[in-house]
Order: sequence, then C-alpha cells, then structure tokens
Amino acid sequence: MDLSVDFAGVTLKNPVTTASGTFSARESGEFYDINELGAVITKGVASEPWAGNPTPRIAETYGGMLNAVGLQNPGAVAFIEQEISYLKDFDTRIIANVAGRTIEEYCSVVEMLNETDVAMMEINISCPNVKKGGIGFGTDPRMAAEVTKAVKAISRKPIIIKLTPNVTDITEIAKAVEAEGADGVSLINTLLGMKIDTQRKKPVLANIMGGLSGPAVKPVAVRMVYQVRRAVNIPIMGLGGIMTGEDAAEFIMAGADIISVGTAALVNPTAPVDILQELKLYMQEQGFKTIADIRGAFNA
Amino acid sequence: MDLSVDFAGVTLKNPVTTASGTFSARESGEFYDINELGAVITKGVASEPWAGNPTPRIAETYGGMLNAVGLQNPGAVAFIEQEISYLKDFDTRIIANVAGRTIEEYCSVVEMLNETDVAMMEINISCPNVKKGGIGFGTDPRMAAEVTKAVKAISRKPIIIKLTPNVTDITEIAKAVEAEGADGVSLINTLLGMKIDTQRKKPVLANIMGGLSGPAVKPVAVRMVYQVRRAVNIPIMGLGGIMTGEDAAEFIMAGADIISVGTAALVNPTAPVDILQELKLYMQEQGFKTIADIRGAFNA
Amino acid sequence: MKKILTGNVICNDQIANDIYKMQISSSHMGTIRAGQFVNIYLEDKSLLLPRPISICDADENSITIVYKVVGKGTKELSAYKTNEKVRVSTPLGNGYFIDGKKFGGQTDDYKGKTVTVVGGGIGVPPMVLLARKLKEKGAQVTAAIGFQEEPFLVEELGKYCSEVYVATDNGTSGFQGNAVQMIREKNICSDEYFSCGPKVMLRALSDFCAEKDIPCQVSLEERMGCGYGACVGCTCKVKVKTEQGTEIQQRGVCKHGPVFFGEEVAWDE
Amino acid sequence: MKKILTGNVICNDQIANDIYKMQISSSHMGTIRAGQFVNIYLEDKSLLLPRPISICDADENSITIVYKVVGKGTKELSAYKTNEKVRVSTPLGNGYFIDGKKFGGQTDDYKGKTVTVVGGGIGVPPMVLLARKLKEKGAQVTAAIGFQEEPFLVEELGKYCSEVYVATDNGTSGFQGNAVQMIREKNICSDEYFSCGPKVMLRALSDFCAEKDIPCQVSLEERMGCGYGACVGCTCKVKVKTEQGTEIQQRGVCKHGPVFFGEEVAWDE
Ligand SMILES: Cc1cc2nc3c(=O)[nH]c(=O)nc-3n(C[C@H](O)[C@H](O)[C@H](O)COP(=O)(O)OP(=O)(O)OC[C@H]3O[C@@H](n4cnc5c(N)ncnc54)[C@H](O)[C@@H]3O)c2cc1C
Ligand SMILES: Cc1cc2nc3c(=O)[nH]c(=O)nc-3n(C[C@H](O)[C@H](O)[C@H](O)COP(=O)(O)OP(=O)(O)OC[C@H]3O[C@@H](n4cnc5c(N)ncnc54)[C@H](O)[C@@H]3O)c2cc1C
Ligand SMILES: Cc1cc2nc3c(=O)[nH]c(=O)nc-3n(C[C@H](O)[C@H](O)[C@H](O)COP(=O)(O)O)c2cc1C
Ligand SMILES: Cc1cc2nc3c(=O)[nH]c(=O)nc-3n(C[C@H](O)[C@H](O)[C@H](O)COP(=O)(O)O)c2cc1C
Ligand code: FES
Ligand code: FES
Repeated sequence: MDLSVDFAGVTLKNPVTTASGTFSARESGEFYDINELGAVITKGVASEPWAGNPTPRIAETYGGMLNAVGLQNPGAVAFIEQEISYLKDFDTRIIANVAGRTIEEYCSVVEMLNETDVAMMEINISCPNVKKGGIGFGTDPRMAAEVTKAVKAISRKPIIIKLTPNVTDITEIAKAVEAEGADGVSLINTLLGMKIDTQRKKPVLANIMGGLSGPAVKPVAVRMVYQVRRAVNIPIMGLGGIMTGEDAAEFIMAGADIISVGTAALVNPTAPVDILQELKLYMQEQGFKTIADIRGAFNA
Repeated sequence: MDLSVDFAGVTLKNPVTTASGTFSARESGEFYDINELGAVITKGVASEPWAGNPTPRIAETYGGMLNAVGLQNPGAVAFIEQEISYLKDFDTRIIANVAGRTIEEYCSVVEMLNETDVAMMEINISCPNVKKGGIGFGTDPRMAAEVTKAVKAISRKPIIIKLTPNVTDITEIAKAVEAEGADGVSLINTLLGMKIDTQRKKPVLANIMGGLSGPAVKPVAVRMVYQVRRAVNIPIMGLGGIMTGEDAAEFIMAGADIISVGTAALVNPTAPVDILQELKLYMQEQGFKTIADIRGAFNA
Repeated sequence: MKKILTGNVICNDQIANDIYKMQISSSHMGTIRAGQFVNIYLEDKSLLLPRPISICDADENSITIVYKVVGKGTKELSAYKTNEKVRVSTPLGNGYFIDGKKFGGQTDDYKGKTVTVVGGGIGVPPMVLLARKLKEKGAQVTAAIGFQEEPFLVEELGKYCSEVYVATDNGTSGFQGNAVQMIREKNICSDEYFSCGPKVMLRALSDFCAEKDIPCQVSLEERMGCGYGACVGCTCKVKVKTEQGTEIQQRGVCKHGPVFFGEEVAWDE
Repeated sequence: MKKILTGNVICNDQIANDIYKMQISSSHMGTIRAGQFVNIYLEDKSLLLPRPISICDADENSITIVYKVVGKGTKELSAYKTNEKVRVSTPLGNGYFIDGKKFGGQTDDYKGKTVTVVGGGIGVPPMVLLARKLKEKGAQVTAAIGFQEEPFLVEELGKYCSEVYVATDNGTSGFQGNAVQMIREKNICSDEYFSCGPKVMLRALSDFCAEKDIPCQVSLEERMGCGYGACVGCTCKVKVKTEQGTEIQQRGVCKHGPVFFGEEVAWDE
C-alpha cells in the first residue's frame, strides 16, 4: 500500500495532517509520534504577537464546539524560534498557517517564513480585514484574490489558501484564488456560531460568537469540497469534522487530496495517528492500493 | 404565567410551532394534541403538484440529518382540500409554507391561500429560481426583495419570509425583505450538506446534496437569529436544532419571538409539546412570567 | 394515540451470524398486525433517527424483533442486555392486508386456502407473525425462505407452516438459489403469496404471481426519517388507475406501506 | 508519553448534596503531583470535550476524584456503577510546586514548616492529596475549607492535617463566612498557603498573603478545550518581570497551570 501523495508540488508520505489551531508540537507530541504524520499544520501566526480574545474561549455544542481563541499567537519571530526550530528535526512536512489583518501583515509573515524550513504556507483568509471594517478577507472574491496575488508575488513556497464556509458560493472564492496562482486550497475553516447559557443568560463565549467545528459540520465541509473539486484544478486539503478513517476517505472521495484532523484531536489526543491507522485499515478492506484509488472508486 | 405572543399582528397562545416539512396534521396528531401548539406550519406547497426528488431522500449525520425531499407536494388545490380543511377545526393557528420556482408560482399559491383559514403565510425563498438558472431566491438580496414585494402586493395575510443560512451575510437578506414590507422573517432553513457512503462509494442521497438540520446546526441558527435581531425590526421566528425547552429559550434570548420544532419531531414524535412543557418548566424555575421576560433577562 | 414506550429487554440472543433476536416486554402496544414495524430509538446521541424494524412475533406483553447488525444503530442494539431499557414505538405502518377490510380481493376467511409466505434474508422475520395470523385465519401456510448462507427462524416458521422450504445462495442448506427460483422449480403453488426481502426478490415474485394471476403482497423498504408519515422521506412509486388511465403516484412507505400489492408497485420508476 | 487510559470504577458514591466521590482503578498513571488533574472522556456522543477534574487522592493502582454534578457531563459520571469503564487521561498540568525544582523560593524540605491548604467548595478535593504530600515532606499541615452549606472531605483531610477548620456561608457548620475570612479571624498562620476554589476566594487569599509577604499558590479554573495545551483555549493572564518592567503575558491554565503563584496572577485583567 502506498499512502504518499503529491500536494502542490510537495510529496507527503501520507495524506493525514493536523488542522491549524488544534496542534502544538510539544504538547501533541506527548501523545503520539509526530513523525507518523504526512504533515503538521501549525497554529495561525501573525507578523506581531496577538493577544487573542478574552476567556471563556471554548464552548461545547451538540456534536461540535465553538472556539473564539482569536488567533492568539506570539508573532512570527518567536514562532520561528520556538516552533519551527523544534519541528524541523521531525520527519514530517511543516505547513505554517498565516494570519493577518492587512495584506501587508500577511506578506510580512510570508517573507519571514520564506527563510525557514516550512514546506508550504496556508493563508488563513478568514481573518477580519481591519482596513475594510473587519469584513473577512475570505468572504469577498476580490479581497481573497488580492491577498493571494500579494503573497504569491513574494512567496518562495507553495501557497495554500484556507477558505471560510461562511459564504454564499465557495466556488467563487476558490476560482478567484486559483486565478491568482494559489497552489492549493484548504477547506473548511469554522462556521460562525453562537451559544447562550440560559442559566446565566449570557453568551457562553466572552467574544459572543465563535467558530463551529467538529463532526456536526462535516456534511457542510464534504459538500463544499465536492463543489470546489468541480470548480478548480488545484489540489484540495479537506477538513471539517473528520473523526475516523472512513471520514477521511469520505473527504478524499468528495475530492480532497489530503485531509486535516482538527477538533478530533481535542476529543481524543491521538486522533491524527488513529485516523491514519483506520484509513489504512479501510484501504486494506477495500483493496485500495493508493490514495488515488479511493477517489477513483467514487461515483456520484 | 402567560405564554401568549403577538407575532406579525397575530396572537399565538404560545410561541411553539412546528417547522415546515416535519409536521403532518393527521400523522403528528396521532402522537399528541395539536390544539396545544401556538401554531402549526404546514409542508411547503406549490401552485401545482411537485414530485420531489428520488429516494433515498434522508441521511443521518452526526447530531443532524440531511433531507432532499425536494418539496414533494400535491399542489395548492389538493393541499387546501386535504390539509387546511382538516386543520381549521383545531384551536391553533395555521401557517402555510409556500414554495415556488418563479415569482408567478409564489403569487399563485398566495392568491389561493388568501381565501382560506391560514393565519399567515411563510414564503420559503430557498427554492431554486428556474428563471435564473436555479440559484436560490434567498441567496440574493434583490431576488429576495422581489419575491417579497410581489407576494406582499397580493397577500391578505401577514407574510413571513423564510431565510436560508447558506449566505455570506444573512442580515442583508433580512433587511432587503423588511424593506419590501415582510411582516416577519423565519430562520434558519437547512444548511446545504452532503454525505458519502464509503462502503458503497456513492452519495447517500439520490440527489447528492441535501439540507442539514438538527442539533448540529443550532449554533449557526442562534448566531443568525442574534444577528438578524440587531438588523431588522420585524418579528423573528427562530428555528434550527431546537431539541429542548432550554433550546427554545436560547432562541428567544437571541432574539426570536416564536420558535419552531423540526428535526426534533422526527427524533421524538411528541417533541413539539414536550418542548412546550419544558419551556414552561424553565420559566417557572427562573421566575419568568412572560415570553418577553425571557428575552429581557438576556444580556450579551 | 401512537406512543413511544420504554420496554424491557427480555432476551437478546444471537441466532445466526450477525443476526439477533430481541424480545421486548411492553404492555400498551395495542393491536399488532403482521407486517407492521416499530421504530427503535437509540441511546447513541450522535444518531438521531429511529431505526425501523419489523415485528417478528408478539404476544400480550411482548414483541420480538429479529435484526441484522449492519451499522452503528443495530450494533448498539446487539449490546443490549436482559432487563436493560429500550425505547420503542407502538406499531407503525399498515402491515399485510389479511383482514378483508381494505381492497376488495382479500377476505378475512382463509379457510381452505393455501398461502405461501416468502422471505429473503432479513425479510424473513415478519413472515413469522404473518404465518401465525394466516394459520389462525384457517389458511394452510407454506414458507419459502432464502438466505445468503445461514438460515434462521426455520423452527419458528415450522410452528405455523405445514412446510418450510429453505434456499441458500451457495446451497449449503436446502435449495441452491433464491426463494423465488425455488418456488418456480419446486412448483410451490398457492392461492396467495406474501413477501418481504430484497427488492429484486420481491419483483421476481411479483412477476411470477402476475404470470399466474395470483394475488401477491410485498413489503418494501426505504430509507426513513420519521417512520410515521411526517417527513415525506420514504416514498415509493405506485400505479394508480384513474379515469385518464394508469397514473404513477407516490406513496409513503412508512404510512401507506410498507406492504403493497405486487401489481401496484411501479417497479421501473 | 501521555495517554488516555480505560479505568474501572471501583466505587462512585454520593458524599454530599450533588457531590460524588469516584475511585478509578488505573495502573500506568505514572507519577502524580498534587494539584494535577485528569481529563475524563464521556460516553455521551453529543458531548465531545473531555471534563477536567482534579485528582483528589491516589495510590499505586487507583486515583480518586470528587466532583459536583453541574451539567450533563458530571450527571453522566454520577451514574457510573462499580466495574463500569471510564476513560481517563494520565495526569495533566503542573500541580503545586512543592518539589523545589521550579521557582527559587520553594524547597523540597518542608520539615518544621507550617503550611495551610485552603479549599473552597469543589476546590477542596485537590487539597487532600496536597495535604498528604506536604505531610510526607515533613510539614505541619492545617486545612481551612469553606462550603456553601454542606462540608465534605473533612475526615479525609483530618488524616493529614493537624487541624481542619471548616467554614460555611450560612454558618450551619463551623465558622460562618468564607475560608479566607476564617483565616483572618481565627488568625491561622503559616509559612506558606496553597489554595483551590472560586476566583474571589483565591484572590482574597492572595491579597492576604501579599499583605503578610507569605508565599501563596492558587489553582485557577478556566473553560478548557483539549486540556493538554494544544488549543490555546484556556489562557489566564500573569505578570512577568522583564527588563522593561512588569509585563502582562498569557499562560495556558491547562499546561502552565492550573497552579500559579498568587503574586504572579494578573487578577484585574
Ligand atoms: C419497514 C422496515 C422494516 C425493517 N425491518 C427490519 C428487520 O426486521 N430486521 C432488520 O435487521 N432490518 C430491518 N430493516 C432495516 C433496518 O431498519 C436497517 O438495517 C437499520 O436501520 C440500520 O441501522 P444501522 O444504524 O445499524 O445502520 P446504518 O449505519 O444507519 O446504515 C447501514 C446500512 O443500513 C441501511 N439502512 C440504514 N437505515 C435504514 C433504514 N431506515 N431503512 C432501510 N435501510 C437502512 C443502509 O443501507 C445503510 O447503508 C427494516 C427497514 C424498514 C424500512
Ligand atoms: C483544572 C480543573 C480542575 C477541575 N477540578 C474539578 C474537580 O475536582 N471537581 C469538580 O467537580 N469540578 C472540577 N472542575 C470543573 C469541572 O471541569 C466542570 O464542572 C465540568 O467540566 C462540568 O461538566 P458538565 O458537563 O457537568 O457541565 P456543563 O454542562 O458542561 O457546564 C455546566 C457548567 O459547568 C461549568 N464548566 C463546564 N465545563 C467547564 C470546564 N471545562 N472548566 C470549568 N468549568 C466548566 C460552566 O460554568 C458551565 O456553565 C475542574 C475544572 C478545571 C479546569
Ligand atoms: C481551537 C481551534 C483553533 C483554531 N485555530 C485556527 C487557526 O489558527 N488558523 C486556522 O486557519 N484555523 C483554525 N481553526 C480551524 C481549524 O483549523 C479547522 O479549519 C476547523 O476547526 C474545522 O476542522 P475540524 O472540524 O476538524 O476541527 C481552529 C479551530 C479550533 C477548534
Ligand atoms: C424532512 C424535512 C423537510 C423539510 N421541508 C421543508 C419545507 O417544505 N419548507 C421549508 O421551508 N422548510 C423545510 N424544511 C426545513 C425546516 O423547516 C427547518 O427550517 C430546518 O429543518 C431547521 O430546523 P430543525 O433543525 O429544527 O429541523 C424541512 C426540513 C426537514 C428535515
Ligand atoms: S419516514 Fe417520514 S414519512 Fe415515511
Ligand atoms: S485547554 Fe487546550 S490549551 Fe488549555
């Protein structure tokens, strides 16, 4: 069985990666061997440190969770020193997730990461654009295209654009970033949600709203991967509620080239490696020899 | 305790209603006494019979379900004869849910329903607009406004516009329909989703995609009710994943005037009346005397 | 009123590979007709929808179901232990038409009639209660049942049937082939046929009965949402005679079925 | 490596109104420090996130937790019966600093020292293991614990403490008021204070210790996602001395805590 995949010009030994914001090199590495994964995707990093949102930042919902971490991060300099320098000795690909509130901020992170051991960069365009009144870059095809164009112009690594599901037509955004040279797209980021504590009579999250993730959102994610696969030719990283190896196969059938495990790693710390094992088992049962076989077997 | 609410000029004895497509007068009435509910909302009805989609039409997802019934309905004439004439003898309000593929179709149903015992009409603008290549009326503020304007011009009953969550900014749509005179909005309809059977290697639904509902989507629904409450002044019917009396209270705190119970009635046939009881219990515990008290207690 | 009841598991035993038989104590079930099903409501909170399972047998204070483990829901069921609680609806659907109330052709009086109940795989269970009811009505009942490999419920059917013919796909037990092939080859004649099983089998039986112009009832299966007629999730297509000729119409399997007349089903739609 | 283990419930008894004590057999727990917590992974599939619960006591083959039923997760736990399985992580967080490894001020040698463990409500449980460890290290341990109404774990603390002072909000048992008021009024002196409980209580204790310039450790609580440092969900603010003066920084409660020094916590942020 050969689980390796080529993604945006980079070879991964298998298609399982960790979703940004749910993986921390040292901490996750206390539960399993990071070397087993195709790639690790690090937490969103900005050009300067961000404080994130006040707590509570986490709420549990039926089959899902809300988070309003607010992209707390120590800034690119500290991130490179602490996280990349630690990760580079592992036998796995590093994909750095990049945050920004202006195009300049995105570009400044990309420039810093150009010099590092990261294999690719994943640009999180769900961030609010402070110059446009806080509207997410990812909800407007023109803004999404602009970010893509700017980072592509300076990046020396493949650029993956991470799409938000909070849009009327995700294929429009995917096409816009493909047109500007994105090497791949990843989807989905979290759905905007909210929960009210009816005993305390106030929102559970200090930030009021937060991002919904976990198995509850999987059908939306699978649908969007399926739609985007039919709209663009660049590779897709699929995620959103993957809990099992068969969930991973479902995303691959829908059109994903590689997949990420997010919330599942909070529900069960060893989820990424467990899912990889389950995927292998599923392939064995089905007689699939390669990841391409999984996709090939699907007929809608 | 007074549970009555005024909604779009109509008084309901309590805020609990049945979500369109999950209630059938005779069949639901075999499990509980319909007279207990504030209102019943009937299945989507079009001017002519619709065959709906091929089966399988139903899929189960984590904490939710997908449906692709495709608005199968016997047409307005049969609907009025069979369903309205049966329901009119109950001591509850009838809200008719209206489907259409063109503005003319919507208007033709509204005209027929004008002559009946329905208290209000709920216009489902998630239907694909066949004249505009199948794009949902509800995903474009201008199309949503046009439908609203046309039905308002001929309706002799209050008009509630049912909004789809599959949009970048639901407040835009809500504002557009308010501007054209909608007497209220209801939200949310289902989120577009998809599920693949990895054993059979094909989509579970014959229609490939379907609408996601149930507790999995509740955080998205609550968020949208909260946003719309701050964007418009017309009353809101809140729904999406309500399973308990406290869930109902959560929607009321977020800004809903009345609520609907959908998927919960498939999970438990007596859900609408159970939820009403639980809501009363919750109000008792909290010392709330009216529905307005619930909303008033909330502070974000 | 229909209800969701909480029953007690009396026993839950494996009777064949992946096949379990569960007896559930539950008073207040009301009248039970052969071919009706119950909704089983699961404990696993990630699985919202009830599981429709045919009533295999019933007495005053209990019902028996026989089910195959095919996914998470039936897996959960298979782990229930004696005295554990199980949530189950009162009977749903119409069942087989043997009361002479509906449809002119049928009569309550089966005295002197021969009938055959035809089951395939997990369609065999409802044949048990049906055979019993038909026998009670005076019919001489034959069973023709087919399995992939391992037969089950043969003994139970034997109580009410004068003969139980078994077929298996690979011939390890009884006839090699499916139940309808067996009926043809063994020339199992009847005044009426009743059936539940895979669609291909039901259709083959329906064709066989049409050839001979013998009445035939088939129990259809469709993916369900509510199971009680509220969601319009489970339709099938039937041929309806109208003034303009034959029209294809849709019927809810849970509400108008699951049993239909073979000739009524629009097999090609 | 950290792990999720499957333990057996040895006992699970109600010890006060809504308060339960569960002993879980689990080898392979590794070293356990007082003030550490475990993640409990629930069976209810609608609830995804683990529940962090402090370790109240531990021996070679088991840990004991004491928890209050406040929601669905703790409700589920309260129903676990002897011999049922429970999924639990190996110890998480840092616990109290009593090993003299971190932070210059502390020393491994508590001989001749007097210390007070201060617990409020559901913050009392971790004081049991802490009191034991401190006694083992030679300290003379006093407990000052406060409750809304009904005290619990008084006897357990009595095993390791020379004195157990109890306070209740309404005065039904012991001192009327909270634990810190009691410390002030009864003049309970110590060389060091250790505490877990509501934030207001922790802060009051921290203020008290600051006045007297006595070291004080507090265990903070924050809503958690992962519980092991992966999600950045559970930060609190601490004051850090840098070259530019004091800076407010964020720390993960699950990873860098839950125990912090009272003077380190930025209470007003
Ligand atoms: C009227 C009726 C009577 C039935 N009687 C019996 C019976 O007596 N014994 C028995 O073993 N089975 C019976 N079934 C089928 C039974 O309902 C399904 O096998 C069961 O719901 C599967 O649940 P699961 O969670 O184990 O599988 P899932 O994980 O939900 O699905 C596994 C597979 O089972 C099938 N399936 C799932 N749900 C349904 C459904 N609602 N209807 C039909 N197929 C489904 C699908 O092919 C699916 O791929 C009956 C179905 C109907 C509609
Ligand atoms: C480090 C740490 C140690 C803890 N030790 C104990 C202990 O020894 N005994 C004990 O009874 N409780 C302890 N708690 C609190 C315990 O985790 C929560 O009471 C529990 O998670 C509630 O779960 P639930 O499903 O019953 O309630 P839910 O229905 O989830 O929520 C009910 C209420 O409990 C609170 N809560 C929920 N989750 C958390 C959480 N993760 N952290 C803090 N509060 C929460 C909220 O105020 C919420 O409104 C500890 C918490 C932390 C962070
Ligand atoms: C706690 C948490 C933090 C997250 N932080 C980030 C982030 O920094 N950057 C990003 O692009 N996505 C972030 N996400 C989104 C996830 O990477 C992922 O897109 C989403 O959670 C859906 O996948 P899942 O359902 O498997 O979690 C975060 C998600 C969670 C739950
Ligand atoms: C089986 C099914 C059929 C539905 N049919 C309709 C319909 O005819 N018209 C409509 O406006 N909404 C329809 N809906 C959407 C529901 O009314 C509701 O908006 C949605 O399911 C969210 O609520 P819930 O999570 O409580 O089910 C249907 C939903 C389901 C599950
Ligand atoms: S399953 Fe809902 S109508 Fe048949
Ligand atoms: S709970 Fe996830 S980092 Fe602390």
